[in-house]
Amino acid sequence: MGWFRKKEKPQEVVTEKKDLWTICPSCKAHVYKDEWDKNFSVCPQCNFHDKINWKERMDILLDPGTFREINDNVSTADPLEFKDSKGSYAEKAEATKVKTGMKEAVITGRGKIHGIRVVMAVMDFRFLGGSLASGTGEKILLASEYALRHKYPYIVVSASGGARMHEGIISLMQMAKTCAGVARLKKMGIPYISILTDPTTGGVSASFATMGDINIAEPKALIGFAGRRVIEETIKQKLPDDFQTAEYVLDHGFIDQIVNRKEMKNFLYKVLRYWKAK
Amino acid sequence: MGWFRKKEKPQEVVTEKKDLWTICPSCKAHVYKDEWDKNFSVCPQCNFHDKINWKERMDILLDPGTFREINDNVSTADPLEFKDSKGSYAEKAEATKVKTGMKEAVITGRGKIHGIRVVMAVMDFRFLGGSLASGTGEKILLASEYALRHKYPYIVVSASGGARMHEGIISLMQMAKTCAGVARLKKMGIPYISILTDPTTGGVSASFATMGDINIAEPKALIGFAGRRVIEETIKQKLPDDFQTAEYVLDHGFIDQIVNRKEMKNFLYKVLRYWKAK
Amino acid sequence: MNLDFEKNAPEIEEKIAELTKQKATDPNAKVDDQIVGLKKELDKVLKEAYAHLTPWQTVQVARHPNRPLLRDYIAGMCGEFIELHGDRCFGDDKGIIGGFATIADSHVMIIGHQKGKNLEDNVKSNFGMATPEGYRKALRLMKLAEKFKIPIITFIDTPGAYPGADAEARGQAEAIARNLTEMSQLEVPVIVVVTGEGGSGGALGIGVGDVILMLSNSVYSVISPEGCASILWRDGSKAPEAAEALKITANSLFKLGIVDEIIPEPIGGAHRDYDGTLQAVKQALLKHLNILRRVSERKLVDRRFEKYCRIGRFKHR
Amino acid sequence: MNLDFEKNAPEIEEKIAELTKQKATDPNAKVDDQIVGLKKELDKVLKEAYAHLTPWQTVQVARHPNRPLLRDYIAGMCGEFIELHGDRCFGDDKGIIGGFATIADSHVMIIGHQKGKNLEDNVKSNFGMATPEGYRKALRLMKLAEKFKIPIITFIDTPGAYPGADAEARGQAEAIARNLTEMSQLEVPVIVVVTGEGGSGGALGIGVGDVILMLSNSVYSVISPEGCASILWRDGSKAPEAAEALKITANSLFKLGIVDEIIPEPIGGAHRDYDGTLQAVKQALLKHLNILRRVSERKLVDRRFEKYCRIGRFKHR
Ligand SMILES: [Zn+2]
Ligand SMILES: [Zn+2]
Repeated sequence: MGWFRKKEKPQEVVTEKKDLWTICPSCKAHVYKDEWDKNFSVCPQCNFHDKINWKERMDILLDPGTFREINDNVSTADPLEFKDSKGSYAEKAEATKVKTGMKEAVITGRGKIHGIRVVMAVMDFRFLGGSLASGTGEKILLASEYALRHKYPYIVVSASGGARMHEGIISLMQMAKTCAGVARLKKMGIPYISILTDPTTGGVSASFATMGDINIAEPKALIGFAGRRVIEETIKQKLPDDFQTAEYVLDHGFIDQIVNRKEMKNFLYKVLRYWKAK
Repeated sequence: MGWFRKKEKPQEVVTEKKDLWTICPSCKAHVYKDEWDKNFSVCPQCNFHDKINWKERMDILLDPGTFREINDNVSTADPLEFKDSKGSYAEKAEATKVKTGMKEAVITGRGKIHGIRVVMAVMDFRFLGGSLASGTGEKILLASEYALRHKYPYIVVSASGGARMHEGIISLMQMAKTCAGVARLKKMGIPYISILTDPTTGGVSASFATMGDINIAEPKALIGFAGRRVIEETIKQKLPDDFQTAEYVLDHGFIDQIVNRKEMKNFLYKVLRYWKAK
Repeated sequence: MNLDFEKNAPEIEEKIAELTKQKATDPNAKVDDQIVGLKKELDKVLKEAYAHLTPWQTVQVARHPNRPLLRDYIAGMCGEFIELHGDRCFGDDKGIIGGFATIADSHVMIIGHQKGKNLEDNVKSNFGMATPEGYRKALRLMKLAEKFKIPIITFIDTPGAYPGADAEARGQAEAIARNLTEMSQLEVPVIVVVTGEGGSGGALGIGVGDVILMLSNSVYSVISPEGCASILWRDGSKAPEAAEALKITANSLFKLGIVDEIIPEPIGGAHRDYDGTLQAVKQALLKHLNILRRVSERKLVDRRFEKYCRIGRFKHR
Repeated sequence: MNLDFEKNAPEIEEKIAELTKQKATDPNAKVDDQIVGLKKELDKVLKEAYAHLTPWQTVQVARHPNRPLLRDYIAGMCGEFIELHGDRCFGDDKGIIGGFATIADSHVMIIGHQKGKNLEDNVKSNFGMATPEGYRKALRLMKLAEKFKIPIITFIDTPGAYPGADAEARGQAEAIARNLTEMSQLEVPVIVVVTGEGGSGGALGIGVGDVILMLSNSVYSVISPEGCASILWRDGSKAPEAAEALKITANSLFKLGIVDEIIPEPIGGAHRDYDGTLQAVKQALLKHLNILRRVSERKLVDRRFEKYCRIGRFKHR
């Protein structure tokens, strides 16, 4: 399992050489870092699925060496020249780019799953909370158009808090733009599979992420439209713990299956073999 | 209003010449028969919509003299040679035919609504409770095919307790058959308007009657799938009075509007003018 | 559950089980001949008992609690089953399940009613009575199959659609009607198998297809015999008479032109021999998949329409 | 509700009303000149006040409780309105209404958010915050319009989609996403008018169209200024700053290429002159209906797709 690069895994900052343990954020179990990594950042004790970055995701899902990035030139834009109390969006975006080595919150490309050609878009929560903005929307759309042209199935892995405020209305409109891409896949009979990981909320849940021919979620992933606090203020009531979990959303009919991370690739492979329309 | 023939109105059996009153089954008001009739068998006191026969319905909805019946040769069949404790279905059907002057529980034909050509199917509750059976299904399907061929809007007025047991599985299959006709109208862009009158339940509510591009109901009409008693036995609870009324069904999203009988023709006319696809 | 028309079959079965157990503990026990003899006798008794079932007796067999259920068929017939959940609107009914499945080399979408084997499962699935969510999930999966261009196989085994107040509120009628409408236009083959109870609109709601198959001891009816008896005979106990009059057995329905093929059950009924039943169903499905595979999309839809047009079309003057 | 930037306008209005009343009771009262003078003054004050509204002031106008609501537009603009109810699945939301309507000679489908004028109506319509049923009803009506081949006009005026637990349970996210997806493929013209608050996904859920119009004092934003301020400024009272930064006014959105045309409101805002506002909206709609009528179905869909593709497409190295 040589596909890890430690520097891309901020939740496991190695402070000292002898810091060999990861503490599970969910069950507090102490797990050997090595074991944690080999288990795809899933807690072997309680099956907690930790966030992972785009590279780790691609490595888990795609056949080794088959990933080819597309549209890697698309980067953040600053159409509003947005500034808040803490400074400018441009600076913030720049810092994020340096920190993550990414230009936007999603990486797109083609690759193979047990030999089946697919187009993949993987969101990365490290990049401004995986937020949907001009660059993100553009890449997700361009990838769906690429899938359409080549008649490859399209798979999107979401991890996002929603639309990026800093690009204002432009961010909002990416919801319509990405869905317009999905609509074209539907019309032409190209499979579109959506994988919802922790978290998939706001403008991303309310656009492409819930529109899969098949929607798959990782266990316990937070999935919902409005934020828990906003809802609690609206209904003047505490929400149950399982509210907006993948399990809750499955129960309410919006998810086809909850699939463990280590079984995800095989699941995709199995499902894609049913597509006979090519 | 010369379109009434008393003999077709069994709920107003004239026992003596001086029996000039109708007692409203709902509010018990005494209403002059003449007024009752002029008001389309709707109680002027409480707006109770009494059942009416096919001829009265056609007269209310179609321009005078425009109705031309189609497929009037289709009659009841007895594919099961059905007998129950009270005798044979064949005899029962024969008696019903004599009593109603109809051959089946629906009359179909073409006509005009303020000049707009339409195809109409009107169910008549007097004929074995307006039940859906081979002949009913056949006529409703043939009328939809007629509408399809001529590109005329199709309007069905339902009044039915559901499928007719005496024709067994053949009756059940008329649900699929009539819906197949509706599907072809949908596909070809021909408007299909469903009018649900009291009662529209069972196999009729679960087939063509709820599939209108526009579903209209008469006030207080009973509309539902399962019978009240069956449901109460299932949930071990009394149901509220308004359960399965048109108003209840409107509230639950399955009816576009509740329209008074006397406004129905104008409503249809107004709606049909929006169809520009011809 | 004992069926009285099976006569002494249960006793013979018990005796065989006893002797088999004896043999297992004492390999030298001289019981082989006796077992062979008893098995022959059992076959004879069952053959006789099942040769002339009345419609009402057939209803008892069709409802037998040990009869194979959809998950049994899937487990025995399918190389894999990828269950897919949810109607994308309100919920995930347990009374209708579905998903991708393989049968031999064929990739298909399987959808069907799922009764429970025990009370707990039956509560979850409303004893196989589906809610609107079930029918809407079914339709969603059918549309998915259509997009993926794979055949659809539906399994029918339900007392009827769930008659609850909430199911009414959420449009039980609309959900079934929508399915009838949309299924008539599906551009992939649809094979329907009635494996147990075909209960009225609740059955038909996933039962519009190109080919309708029926297990020999299953039934399919516009209304339950009990319901019909209590309305037309004004006496629920006349269900046997109603069952007879309604013509609900596979043979009657075949004669009426509703059922295209009867799948014979093993001697003594499906509940006695899962493997035999599953294999028979599997072979029938593979045969019809193979036939329908060769029909164009356009022709499938046209033929299906004509098939339903013909039902209840009689000569009139 | 008084808007502080309107300065002494309310007082002048009060005085005019007083004098008008006086004149009504005593036709000989010598007040005509005074009224004319006051009206001139009022115009001047209002013109000045509205000439340079800050974005946050614009938000106040957009949310003004006396601003015309969808039913006002319909009553004033449409020869007839045939309201159509229900999502055919679960319910009939009062937060989004719709139906057939005529505007001059045009037959159209009108769909839009409906806030309430009083508390009772607002409770019914969740203050114009739609539930999943609202979005699903909207989509059903759009599909109906597509079948009937008539243009669709949507009116946007919502603080956002309803953030209730039940709305989440029934798929608020899915309902909005479905609309975005389906609206992009509608084969009839879709004109969107933002008349008041364009609140995020709740607005966009009925806001995908060929032409986006906006009243001059309306706003449209990815998040409410208050929400943005409390997240990015960590202080809800910085809403005016957030409103500025988010570029949510008609002018800003026009410059950003999101809005195709700004409909100027009468002097002093839409809440001061219903008739002037309605007529302005009506004329703009008729103009665009006339233009879009000439575009083929195929081209409509292609152009709409390209329109949304271009939004947020910037040159990169
Ligand atoms: Zn753990
Ligand atoms: Zn009355």
